[in-house]
Amino acid sequence: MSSSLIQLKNVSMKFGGVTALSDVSFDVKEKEILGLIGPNGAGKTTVFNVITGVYQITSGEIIFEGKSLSGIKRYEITRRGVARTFQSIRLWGDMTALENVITATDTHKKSGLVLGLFGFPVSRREEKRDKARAQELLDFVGIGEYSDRLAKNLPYGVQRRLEIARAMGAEPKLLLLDEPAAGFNPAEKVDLAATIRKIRDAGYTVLLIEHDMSLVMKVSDRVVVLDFGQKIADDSPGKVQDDPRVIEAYLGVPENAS
Amino acid sequence: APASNAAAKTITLAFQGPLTGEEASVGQDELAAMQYAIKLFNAKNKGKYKIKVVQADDQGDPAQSAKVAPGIASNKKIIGLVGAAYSGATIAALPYYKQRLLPMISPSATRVSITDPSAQGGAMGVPVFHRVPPTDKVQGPSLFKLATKGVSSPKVFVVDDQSAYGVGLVDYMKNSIPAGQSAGFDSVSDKTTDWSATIAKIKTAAANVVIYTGYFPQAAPFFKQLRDSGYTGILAGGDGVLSPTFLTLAPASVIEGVRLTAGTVPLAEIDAKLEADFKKKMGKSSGVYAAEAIDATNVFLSCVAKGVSTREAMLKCVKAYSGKSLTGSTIKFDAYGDVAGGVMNGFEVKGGVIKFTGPVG
Amino acid sequence: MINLRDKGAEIWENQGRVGRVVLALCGVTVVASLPFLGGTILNTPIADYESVLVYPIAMFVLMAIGLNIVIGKSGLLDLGYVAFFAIGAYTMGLLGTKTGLNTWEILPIGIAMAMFSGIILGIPALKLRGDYLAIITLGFGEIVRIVALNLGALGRSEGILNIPTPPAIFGIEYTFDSHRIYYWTLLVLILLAIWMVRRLSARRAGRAWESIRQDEDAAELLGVPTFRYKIWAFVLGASVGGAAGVFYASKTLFIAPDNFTLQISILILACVVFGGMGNIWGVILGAVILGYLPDRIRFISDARLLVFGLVLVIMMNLRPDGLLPRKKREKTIDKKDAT
Amino acid sequence: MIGSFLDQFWSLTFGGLSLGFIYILIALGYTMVYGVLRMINFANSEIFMVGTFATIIIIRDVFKFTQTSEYATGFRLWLILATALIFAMMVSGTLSMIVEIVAYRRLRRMNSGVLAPLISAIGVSMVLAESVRILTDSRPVASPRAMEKRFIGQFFDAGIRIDNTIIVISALVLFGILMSFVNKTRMGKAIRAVSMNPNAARLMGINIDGVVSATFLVGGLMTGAAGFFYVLKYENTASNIGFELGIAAFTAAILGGIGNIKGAFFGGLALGLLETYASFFLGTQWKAVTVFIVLVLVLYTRPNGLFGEALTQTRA
Amino acid sequence: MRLEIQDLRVSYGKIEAVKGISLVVNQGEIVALIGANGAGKTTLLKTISGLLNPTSGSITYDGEDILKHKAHQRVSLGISQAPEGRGIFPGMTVLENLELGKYHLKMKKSELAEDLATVYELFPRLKERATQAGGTLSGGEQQMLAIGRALMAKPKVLLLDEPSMGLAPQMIANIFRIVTQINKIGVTILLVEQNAQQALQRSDRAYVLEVGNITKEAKGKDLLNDPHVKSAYLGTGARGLD
Ligand SMILES: Nc1ncnc2c1ncn2[C@@H]1O[C@H](COP(=O)(O)OP(=O)(O)OP(=O)(O)O)[C@@H](O)[C@H]1O
Ligand SMILES: Nc1ncnc2c1ncn2[C@@H]1O[C@H](COP(=O)(O)OP(=O)(O)OP(=O)(O)O)[C@@H](O)[C@H]1O
Ligand SMILES: [Mg+2]
Ligand SMILES: [Mg+2]
Repeated sequence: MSSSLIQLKNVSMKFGGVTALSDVSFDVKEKEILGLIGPNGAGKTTVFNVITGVYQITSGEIIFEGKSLSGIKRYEITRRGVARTFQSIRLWGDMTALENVITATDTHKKSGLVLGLFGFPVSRREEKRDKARAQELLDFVGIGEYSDRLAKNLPYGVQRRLEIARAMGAEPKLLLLDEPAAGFNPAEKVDLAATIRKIRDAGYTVLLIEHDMSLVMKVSDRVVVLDFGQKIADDSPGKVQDDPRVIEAYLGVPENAS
Repeated sequence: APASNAAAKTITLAFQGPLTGEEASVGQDELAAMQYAIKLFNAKNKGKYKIKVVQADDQGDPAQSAKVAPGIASNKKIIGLVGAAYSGATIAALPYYKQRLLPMISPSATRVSITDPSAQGGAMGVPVFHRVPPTDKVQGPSLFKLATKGVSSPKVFVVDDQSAYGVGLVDYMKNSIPAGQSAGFDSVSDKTTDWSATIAKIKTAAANVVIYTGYFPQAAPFFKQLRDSGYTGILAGGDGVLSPTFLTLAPASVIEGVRLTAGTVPLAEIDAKLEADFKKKMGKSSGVYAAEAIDATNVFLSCVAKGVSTREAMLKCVKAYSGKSLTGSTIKFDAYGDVAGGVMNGFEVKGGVIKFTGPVG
Repeated sequence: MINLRDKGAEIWENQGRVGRVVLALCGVTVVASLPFLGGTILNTPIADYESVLVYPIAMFVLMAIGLNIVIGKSGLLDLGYVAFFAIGAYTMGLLGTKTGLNTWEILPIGIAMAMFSGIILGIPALKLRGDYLAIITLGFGEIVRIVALNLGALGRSEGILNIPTPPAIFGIEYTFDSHRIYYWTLLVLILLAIWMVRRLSARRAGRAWESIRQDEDAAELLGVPTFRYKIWAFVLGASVGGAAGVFYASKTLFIAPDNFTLQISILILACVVFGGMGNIWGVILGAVILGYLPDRIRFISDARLLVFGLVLVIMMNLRPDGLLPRKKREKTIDKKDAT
Repeated sequence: MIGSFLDQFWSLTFGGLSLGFIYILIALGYTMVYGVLRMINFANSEIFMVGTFATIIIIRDVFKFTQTSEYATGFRLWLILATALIFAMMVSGTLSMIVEIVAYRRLRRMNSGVLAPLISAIGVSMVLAESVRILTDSRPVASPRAMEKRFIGQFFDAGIRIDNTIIVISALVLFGILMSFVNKTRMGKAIRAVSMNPNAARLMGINIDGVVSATFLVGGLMTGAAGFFYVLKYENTASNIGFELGIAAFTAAILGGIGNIKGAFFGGLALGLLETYASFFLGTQWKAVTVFIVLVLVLYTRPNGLFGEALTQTRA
Repeated sequence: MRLEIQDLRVSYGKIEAVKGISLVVNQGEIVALIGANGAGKTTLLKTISGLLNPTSGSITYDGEDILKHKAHQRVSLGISQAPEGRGIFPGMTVLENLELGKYHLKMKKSELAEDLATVYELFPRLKERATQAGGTLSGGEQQMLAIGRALMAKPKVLLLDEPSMGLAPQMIANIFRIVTQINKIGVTILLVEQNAQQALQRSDRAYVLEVGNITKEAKGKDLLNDPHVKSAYLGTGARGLD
């Protein structure tokens, strides 16, 4: 196995009386798709929130590329190579789809201000290149045709894909996807599975939260299961699926899984 | 009026002061007084002249003044300007009026520096600026004198309203306060409604004379609150307070005995019939600086009556003017535009009216 | 109502390079020749038409452009913008009367002072959101005025007198009554400001501000250094206000705290929103109209501020996004969210 | 200084308190509207101003008091006060509802964001202030004194005056009524729901227009009451008093945490006292500066004011 | 109690999202509505509940034209919706959110207890979190809250917009059970679902919506075997993923 890109070491997160994560440790290896599953309220989104610096962890440590992420500003974390999507969509509604992506692409560029004011303005050519790249990303997730539409007016499913494209725009090494398939029908999920694989093949590492088991099991290299803020399994999809604890906590007695 | 009179000579004057916005009361009152003077003049001259008044609303604001002034200055028809009401607006306008030699007579801009050759800017009003009221330099010490008159061991507390007018008065008063007679100073925004803190200071200082250098809208509530808190000493104020409206703003018991100074006298005090006539003709009672505004207008009108119809002639005529004010004192401008030998009059509120108590000398 | 903005943008987009240059030159020429139209219907009664062009119109335009960076671009509700204008003006007033420096030398100093105070104010204020920011900035605007009102060195309520006019530059002479010259100079400043804003906001910085305005958390989490951009917006806005202040003081020769009241901040804000927040052309149009209107309607004398207020109410209700709204209704879609 | 401060402490405190209670009532006008629309109602200051004039109309024109009248006593006094209070509240309450219809309603339906209504409210506020200015000949107007300003007791060195006492007690009562109205009735909940998610609120069966109107009404009633108390205490008004007091009350609302009724209460009290003490200690001219600095410090440590709840509790 | 929609058209500005739809939901039925992203399902539900106004067409409920009623009045008629995006009141506690579900019924607190108990029984997590702010709930918890809140309203017709979205597998099964259950006690249900498999199985009838038009109407179970539906909405059988 290749080395780990990010490691969570004994991470705990408490909100007043609620313990959202308790002593969670796992890592994500480079170029891997790691599925993160668990019942509602198990702490999955919280994992994303602590990685991206939305919350400061109560205890433990998060290490990204060998360096701790604690105390680092949120935008800096993104610049180091972590980008996410949001479970409840948070696009910039009054920007077009394309602009949503370009804005994230700017992340790694020199500040537009200093350059723009005192040096050359971002050159037309560079701007063109950024645009082309953003368009590529939209095409990549299959919503190229919507590039000129305002994000807020897009159908739900398109917005979800746009969230992915925007996160990819930030050129992360680690891409955090929070329920990207919510609101998709099974046929669309098949598409999405292919897209996620494509993303990995393009060199990204993916941490994927998803409730659709067939999707998770299909695309993940490995699956971590949380329950009540604790890790209860960390194994290959096949093994996890058969783990009685996981079945009990999460999957339930398999309904006629047609 | 005989509209038929085709031979009526049209003369255009201007008024500059705040006519809208927060400060409008001062300007509106002066404008009414000016128009009243014109009415009287017309009545006397039976349609020989048609006097027009251009209203230059500066909202009491120098910035507004600076854009109105060039317009007024370049309007050749205007041969005299009553105003500006405020010193700040006057200063902002002066460069334009000087350049076009528009004679101005202000009823209420009392800032010393405008006519003081030793001030920063060196009598910047010369040659166009004139004013009827005595300056802060005269009024400051007089006000102090009047306020402490007959008080055996005065302890004077002075409150200004942070306006150029109020602060100016205090500045010129300060030098004339004998050692040991000062109980303290306070500087209070002219938007103040609650005076508890100032009153507490006055009480702490055990003052027995309180002078307010500001305008009547604030003076009334201030005095009221001060009296209601149990203060029994003397209350005094300058010409900014000397308005008939002042009397309507506080219970008679509160303002009984308030001492005031001014270059002129309220219309009602000059002649109750005059005030009644004013009210009849203008639809409202006269305001602060009414007498000054009438005097200022009269200077222009008397020149008009002498046949003046250009700015040059008007300026000459104003400079040479010598006549009686409403109160009977002499109006004659010195080289800097001040009324020569301007005296301050003293007043006291007695039985709900402002009574003239003689010049403060 | 026809969508002026889109019409304009369409015409612009359909032009080639040459066409655009020609269009721009024509526009500038028309605007620059405004002072010659004093004899027409445009004339303002009582107030001097050319002075009105300088102040309030051009001055408001400049300030509105500055405030638009703060509020229109990055969504920070600043109710104390007049503070920067005041700081620029007082810098000019003090240095102009106390040192031998002239207007052109003081201009960068005034701008720097305004920017510096922008940082000082921004650091505590920009941690706050929405209306909390509004009240802090409003307070700041008042503080600047109150300090000027109470500090002897700043002339207190009497203000500062005899501020020098700018010395001749490129053979152009400035006297206090050469309104046209001032107008044209301001025009140059305005063009510079437009150029700066467009250069900055067309691309990266513009998008960053936009994203902050719409969802600050999401922006931060996608790598936008939000605090830094907000400070930048504040400081840039301040710089424009400061420049306006310096030039203003050097024009009126006399400044006093009364020139820098909260009402000015509110008026400039009204210009921005009235014209079309976020769209520089809209903002300019708003400032022109709201600067011009009170003087154009002087003939109604007593009621002119009342009418002014009515115009604000009616126009905002008819065109809530302003006269020339921020760009983009989508090409085919009107925004009318039926909700 | 300290010594004299202690001497004057209680009278300063009483002055500050009754001013504070007036702030509270105006601040409630801001806070109610803010609570439901998340908007600063810039016209509230003029609603207050109109309330002061309504009061004076009752005392001066209906009960025919003049500056030289005898003070009223007994039942007649209470009748006058009650009439004036109710009239002022009704006038301001009605005006407030009209303001909502004129300045806000259409814009709210169009989802226009917060700035357009802000400017439209500023416009309404100019219209109101200028209309009243023209109607009053640009002059201040005083209320004749209907009630003798007696001292009804002594607290340490400071006299307790009847008008201050009336203000504090009635403002407390009004506040109590408002609190229970907002907390105990469905209205309070509806207000919060509308402010957080108008569309979801409609799905709960909440009539948004009704709720918004009601909050403007209630805010206007409180602001009108403030107008009455203001006249009772200061006996003066003018077309331009709204601005300054409005800013102060709005600052109070922010200080306490805007949108929060308790916040308006403590913010108003804190501001009334702070202004009074600071004026005494540092000089009246630095009052506003002190208030500003305290405000910055409070907001720096508590970004949502003393009692404010975090407005955005949605998570990333 | 019959909800009848005739020739309904709804637009956003110039874009028409619903292009002349007619459908019927009979008393006591579960009717499913399936369709790809952007087909107009949410738009249709919002129009029924009154959040959007149609450009033309009619909606009658019990024979009465409900278009003349505003959104909040329709709630009193018995139409309740668990909206897409959940519509939680973020600053209110879970309990307050639930109480608001009963806003239109003008009930006393004590009268809430019974229904509250029912909802808590269906979603024990909500009971645990009764005092947590709605906005801090996890996605799935919010979804439970939205459904719970709609149930509190004791609707006669319940409009569910993708109720299974964001829920864990176990919970999804739970939700569909609940749907059947409340239908049994007489609540009519119009169900929008991407989880077509489940939705079709549970529904009496179903409509297929494509770009603003209804393209099919049939018994739920029949549609499960429809080749077009199979390929478009069932992903040629979920097995295709394995
Ligand atoms: N800010 C907060 N305050 C209090 N509790 C919180 C907060 N954020 C999260 N929680 C709680 O922590 C728990 C974990 O939440 P999280 O969002 O991580 O769940 P999740 O695994 O993503 O669930 P879902 O699948 O439903 O999205 C939940 O019970 C939630 O209510
Ligand atoms: N506010 C809006 N403005 C403009 N267009 C909109 C708006 N909301 C939706 N649309 C458009 O209307 C069409 C129907 O959208 P709707 O949300 O009803 O679809 P849906 O069937 O619910 O899709 P999903 O399964 O993704 O939720 C889409 O093309 C969408 O882009
Ligand atoms: Mg989650
Ligand atoms: Mg939908």
